[in-house]
Amino acid sequence: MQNSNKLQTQNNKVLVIGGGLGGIRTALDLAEAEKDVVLVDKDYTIGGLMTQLDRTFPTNNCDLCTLAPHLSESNRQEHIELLTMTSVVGVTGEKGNFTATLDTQPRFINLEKCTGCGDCLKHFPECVRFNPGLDHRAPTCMRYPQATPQAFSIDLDKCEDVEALVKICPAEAINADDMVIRREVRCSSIVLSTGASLFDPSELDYLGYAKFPDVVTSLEYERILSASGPTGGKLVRPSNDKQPKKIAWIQCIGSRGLQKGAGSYCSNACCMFALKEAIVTKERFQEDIETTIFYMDMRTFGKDYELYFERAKNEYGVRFLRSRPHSILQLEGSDKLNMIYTVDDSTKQLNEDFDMIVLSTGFKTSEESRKLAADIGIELNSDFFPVTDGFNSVATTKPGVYVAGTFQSPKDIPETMVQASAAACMAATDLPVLDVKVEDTEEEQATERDVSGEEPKVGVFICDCGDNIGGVIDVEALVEEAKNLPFVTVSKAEGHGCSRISMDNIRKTIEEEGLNRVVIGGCSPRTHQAKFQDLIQTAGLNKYLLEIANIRDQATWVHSGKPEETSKKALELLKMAVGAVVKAQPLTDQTLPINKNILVVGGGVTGMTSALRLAEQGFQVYLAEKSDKLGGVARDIIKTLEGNDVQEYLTDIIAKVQGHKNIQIITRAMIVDHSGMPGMFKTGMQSGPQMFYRQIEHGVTIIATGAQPNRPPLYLLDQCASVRTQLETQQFIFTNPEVVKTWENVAMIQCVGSRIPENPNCSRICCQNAIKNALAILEINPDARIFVLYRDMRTYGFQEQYYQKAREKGVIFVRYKADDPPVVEMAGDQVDVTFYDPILSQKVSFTVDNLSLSTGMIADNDSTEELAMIFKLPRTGDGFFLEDHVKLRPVDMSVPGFFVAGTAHSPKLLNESIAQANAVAARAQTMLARDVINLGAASARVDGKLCAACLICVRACPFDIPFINADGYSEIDPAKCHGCGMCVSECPAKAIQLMQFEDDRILAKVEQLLERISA
Amino acid sequence: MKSESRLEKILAAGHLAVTSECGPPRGCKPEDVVTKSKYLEGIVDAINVTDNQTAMVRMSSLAASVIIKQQGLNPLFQVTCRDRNRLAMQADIIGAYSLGIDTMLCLSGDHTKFGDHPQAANVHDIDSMQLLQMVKGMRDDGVFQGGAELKGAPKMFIGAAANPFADPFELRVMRLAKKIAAGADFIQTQCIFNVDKFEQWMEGVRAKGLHKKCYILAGVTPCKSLGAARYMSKRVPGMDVPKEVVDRMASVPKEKQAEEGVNICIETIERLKKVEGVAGFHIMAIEWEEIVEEICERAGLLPRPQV
Amino acid sequence: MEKFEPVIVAFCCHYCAYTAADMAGSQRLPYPTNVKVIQVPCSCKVDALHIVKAFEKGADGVYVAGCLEGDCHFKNGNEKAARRVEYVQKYLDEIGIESERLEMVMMSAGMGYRFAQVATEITEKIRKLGPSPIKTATAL
Amino acid sequence: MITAERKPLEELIEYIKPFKRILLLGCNECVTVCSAGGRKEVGLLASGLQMAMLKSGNNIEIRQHTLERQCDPEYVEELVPMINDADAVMSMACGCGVQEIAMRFKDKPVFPAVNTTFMGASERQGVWAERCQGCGNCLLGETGGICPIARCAKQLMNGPCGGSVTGKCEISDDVDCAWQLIWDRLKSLGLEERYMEITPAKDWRSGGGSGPRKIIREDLAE
Repeated sequence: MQNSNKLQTQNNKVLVIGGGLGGIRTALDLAEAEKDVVLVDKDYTIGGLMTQLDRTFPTNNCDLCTLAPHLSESNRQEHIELLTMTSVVGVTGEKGNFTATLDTQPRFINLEKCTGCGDCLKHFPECVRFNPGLDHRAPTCMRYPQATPQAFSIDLDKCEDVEALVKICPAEAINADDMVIRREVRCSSIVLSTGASLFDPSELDYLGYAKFPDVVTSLEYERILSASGPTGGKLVRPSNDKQPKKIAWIQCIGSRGLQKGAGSYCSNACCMFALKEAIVTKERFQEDIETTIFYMDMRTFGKDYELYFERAKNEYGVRFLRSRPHSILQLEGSDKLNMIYTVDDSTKQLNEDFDMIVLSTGFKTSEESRKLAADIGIELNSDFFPVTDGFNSVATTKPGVYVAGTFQSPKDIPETMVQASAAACMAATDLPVLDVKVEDTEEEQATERDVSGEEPKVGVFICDCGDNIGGVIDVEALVEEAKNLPFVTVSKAEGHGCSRISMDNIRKTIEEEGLNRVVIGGCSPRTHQAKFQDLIQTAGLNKYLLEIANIRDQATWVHSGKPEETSKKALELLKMAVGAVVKAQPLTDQTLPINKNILVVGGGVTGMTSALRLAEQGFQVYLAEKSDKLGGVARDIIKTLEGNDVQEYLTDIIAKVQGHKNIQIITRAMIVDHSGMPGMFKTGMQSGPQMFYRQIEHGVTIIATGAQPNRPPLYLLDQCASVRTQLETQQFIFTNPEVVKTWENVAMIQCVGSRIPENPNCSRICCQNAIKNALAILEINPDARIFVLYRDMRTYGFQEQYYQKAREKGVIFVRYKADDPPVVEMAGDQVDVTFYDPILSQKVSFTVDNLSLSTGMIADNDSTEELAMIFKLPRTGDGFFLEDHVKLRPVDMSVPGFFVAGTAHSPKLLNESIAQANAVAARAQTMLARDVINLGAASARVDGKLCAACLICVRACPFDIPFINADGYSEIDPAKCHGCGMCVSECPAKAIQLMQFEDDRILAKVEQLLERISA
Repeated sequence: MKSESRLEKILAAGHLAVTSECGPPRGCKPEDVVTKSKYLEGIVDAINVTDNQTAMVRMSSLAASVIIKQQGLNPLFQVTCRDRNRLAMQADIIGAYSLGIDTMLCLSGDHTKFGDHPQAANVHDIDSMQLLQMVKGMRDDGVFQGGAELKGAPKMFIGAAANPFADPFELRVMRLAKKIAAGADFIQTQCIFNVDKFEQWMEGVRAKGLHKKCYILAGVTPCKSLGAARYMSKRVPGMDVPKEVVDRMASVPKEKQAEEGVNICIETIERLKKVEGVAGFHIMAIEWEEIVEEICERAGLLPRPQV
Repeated sequence: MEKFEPVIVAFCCHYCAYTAADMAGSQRLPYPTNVKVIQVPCSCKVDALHIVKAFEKGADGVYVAGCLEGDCHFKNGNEKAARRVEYVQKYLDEIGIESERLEMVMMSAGMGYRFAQVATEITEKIRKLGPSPIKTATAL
Repeated sequence: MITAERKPLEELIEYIKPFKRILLLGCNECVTVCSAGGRKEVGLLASGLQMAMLKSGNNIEIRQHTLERQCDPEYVEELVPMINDADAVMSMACGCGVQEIAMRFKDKPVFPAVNTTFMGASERQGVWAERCQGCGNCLLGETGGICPIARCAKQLMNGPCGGSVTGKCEISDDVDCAWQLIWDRLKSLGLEERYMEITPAKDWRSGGGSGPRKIIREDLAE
């Protein structure tokens, strides 16, 4: 692909810099929306940091299998030009017409020819880059079978006999003369997702990172836990390879301005990262291991993160100490790490031994990224992160250049994914709108031959895959033996089966011999099934009349030194495949035409932003709002923490939405019914003052119903005029500055109605709200004494700077414990606030002129419950809509065609909602770009005659798809079936079959394998 | 007076009645019945004779009652619905009365699951409520449950059990009312350790005036050991032994535990005496009959009044 | 009698175990040839009947390999499969086939080494158990 | 529905030992719904029996068939062509089905493969619980729709015994106290006073006390 001849001169593409998770997401979103992308990464394979993680929070899943398809998919997308080992050396021009200069380092392997066979690695391991990073101090790249591109890279400096190396490649893919290639790419917009580096704690002597091998960073610890890491997943101390008994984590290393060289910001993800590591450690070793986290504030502000924190505490027994460790030493003669620390607000020094200490190191931007930013000409802030628009966090100071992921600001995976999609959305707006769609993919669809009624005629084609198969077993002998298998008409050896020539031969043989079933003996169906399916389709066969016997990965690669047994096994695998393919039936992929209209439910800023983006791309949008006005909660917000004017923004966007010809606004809308399937929904609603009923047809639904300000009857709220929510406080400050001037004492109580048993989650927005209002009060009345009573200050990311500013300006922050909250009493017009001061170690009381309660947000349970019922959407325990995949699909819902954005998803700030709104617009476009949806063929089918309507499938289905229909038997909508087969194996009447994996097909394999024995 | 029962006389005269119980032997040893009942002579007004208690086979309560009667003592004949159908039960009741037994207690019976014949069928032809109704019908109307006339009616003083500690709590007073309506003349309660809860129940009982409609004998039990207290608190369904009681038992050395158990029992009786509507005590000293005298003595319940 | 070579059927879910097998392949991690993989979309697709039939046809061992707990692509198919395997194990005991011949294993897609290790361990275990009683009976 | 559970294999083997050709019959009604004797269980049992017999040196032939409903003579008639090929029939239907086969094929041994257990409902996937004992004189109208006869371990008709603790029966934590359920229902229906009515001793004649029961609908019966 590097050497592809594609024209590089058009300016209708997007340049995405950085092939980590975010970059891949951006590129995929654009490509799926039929936009051309150039994706560059300086590494020789894409995947970034994500591929080094063992498991991810908060589900503790290993996400490799979810991520993997994304990676291989990106290779298959015709709209993506992937340039690995490539860096951007310069950018000129402006929005709509950039020119980027790219340098590609030599890989010495021609990717077009390389089959990923690994012969070069086998013979020249020292000069082929493929090994996993085994040095836990230098995690480089984890290898996994889905590596993209699926090819190796040669380190020519390490190679002594270049000629021999070149010769070893059976595909003649090694090119020793490869050299740096410089090229220019023209593009309309640029997305920077270069990621961030991690803080290097080596300089901090007192932490002993450079001295003691058992002091590791959190990423290194992750690699130690990882099955693919240096220890193969065994948790051992680097110093002595023994299992540690006591592990400590120290938070905020390199963050919150705490150490030399640390960023002034909070690194956002480290608290959860440490929690996850502690939990996974506990999960594996339970009582056997002690885990302690030394922290300043636990910042678990994300969706359901607080529950994760609670679980860590209560279920797993992770110990939490609010503490700043002083130093780590190793005493003479001891193999333990000795930590000196103080706890809470006490000054007493404590001393404790640990076997391992993990430093939760924060993010920082890399020198390379900073330089790139300078080259492109975008402004960076004092912490060297790009300055972005207050209401559009992916827009940099330079029009046409966007930024996503950890290079924008420190963040976790879900937020990276959201920004990646948002950046895709924004980048697409800079592309010229193409009216005519080029239909070039369907040209050579051969007509499908009807094979029903034909006796099976199986063709067996066996690859030698160079030495991979041919070097281990006698392929010719196998071909001969295969000829004797039942129904086999043709058996042939095919060299590299996936090479163009072989594919051509196979196609011809199918046509000439009139074959109606095909077995490929070669490599994994996971990587090659689609390719061979396409092939037999061009030969006029239904693509499901194919079986692949994985004789490479499951025989010749894994039984070295036993050629005889390997040959026997290869034959058995072929037999099984032949037996199964004989039972194969032609299947049709489920496809659905797409209705390209969009229904956006909710007319707040989120809904309006999504609607506007999609309307700008030419789609018809219905914007349904249940109240009589657009704007939602934003109508009550005056300014953001950073000082941006919300009302001005709101007025502007309302005007744009109202003025757009592609947007139809429906106010006072109440959704009453819903039917159809993804791509062709019908939603009924009553609207307007008369509640007229109307039905809307649409292909995609965006849920942007928002949340509502919480208003718990606590701390005299609604009983005393001087008690206000933070939202009310802000309005009061702006409308009554003269009153604010008279205030002597002000108190603010955090976590009111949040992080309590009835509402266990953190409301995310309240800490910054308190800081925002405190600063605003001091602006008007610098003498006011402000107490903020908090549990953990969660000013994540750059909010931390405002927190520091508030401290500097004299705002007094006092921590209270959940079981000893402040007490308030009415004192005339004022309020007496009594709380425990941990520094004075006693209760103190103040009479305050204003008490602001940080009440946060809660789901609007009444309306979300009803919508969830009508749309059949899942919700979290606290009533927010649940996304499909917490990490990788944060705005997609489990029901295809549904997306969620804004505070309907969880509490969040305005600019975070806007990012989700843009992300949703990008995700929706990936669906709307197609004319039909292909749902594959692997769905469960019920035989109504056999069904006993027992409901077992209805209950067993993980996705609630089967139902008992009006005829009294179970029905499974193939468009909704996920194809797991659970219902099939549970059905007591054997009335269900999973297409492609029918019982007789699986049993045929069993029978073929064991035939000799039972006969 | 509904019967000739000594227990009824004591209660009718307004004295605090005292009953205790005696489990028949698991074998043909009438002398065991004699020994056990002798401990209670002059100490209690009636001796409950259990009917295959905890679903373990024992000498029939009818036979053991007769042996006690032969000692000149007053048996309280227990009948459960678990083992017999209405024919057998009525036959036994007539038989018992014919042998001079005039006081009985109507129970559902512990489930066979807990006994030594878990294989056995649970009869439950009728339930304890219907048993009360049946005995009352036999006594007051002189008819069998099936409607036929009795030639010579058994003039029984009819008792029933009540457990103020079981769930649903709010039903417990109503259930007592129902038993009274069905025919209960007196009630023996489950062992009381949680006096607060019992008082709460009695409040409900008094609110409905039920204490005026039947006699309520409060059940008490001395714990012989910490183990026994623990067992009752954890293992016996429907038994409410508060943590304080267990803790108190645990706070004394092993050899003093029996003594402490008796102390607790006596304190409980003293407290219960003050509860309006408590007409007497049912002291269940399971396999510890010899202690009943000391308890009665120290609780000021001796000597028993003559009626 | 020739040396006993057990026949072992491994039902592997597409998302994790089958991918782990591929991983073992690309890392060239050796394991015995006795293990034969049958691909299923999810370990929960493996019917009790498939397992029992495999034994009836003469398999010496069977294992079902799914994703790690909590990682199932289809929410909880692997946990369901594990419960089903336990159920079938009891049935095998009733039939008179050692239930150790059937096993549920879990692994992630990246665990090539574990795939090879499991295949090796199970083969060794079955080798020690000897031929399946059904195979022995049919050979008579 | 009627629920059932497969008998231990050992017992079934004893039944079929003397025979060579067995017809194993499933039923697509209740026993399918409770996963005891549908097509799937028939397959599993056939395979299990085959293997168990093989182990003891008997190679038997088992044919499988599942009827729509085994307790109706017309469906049973389907078996005529198959029955001659079989030395014996093993039925996975409930007791009614087994007897129907026995009545129809007088000279063919027939064995039950399941224990017919109770009339119940499916509480959730894989869990069935007793709900009715067919007493022939339904009193659900008086007890808030919860049956104390089928669901109280002591068949108490007038309220909970002293063993009811936090809504559970004294015999097991897995069993709900029927009277707690009844009481909760009465409360939510506002019928608390109904509890005070004493349910008199039950007439068990309708419950089988006067011998095997039969229902005859004159208008339908021929």
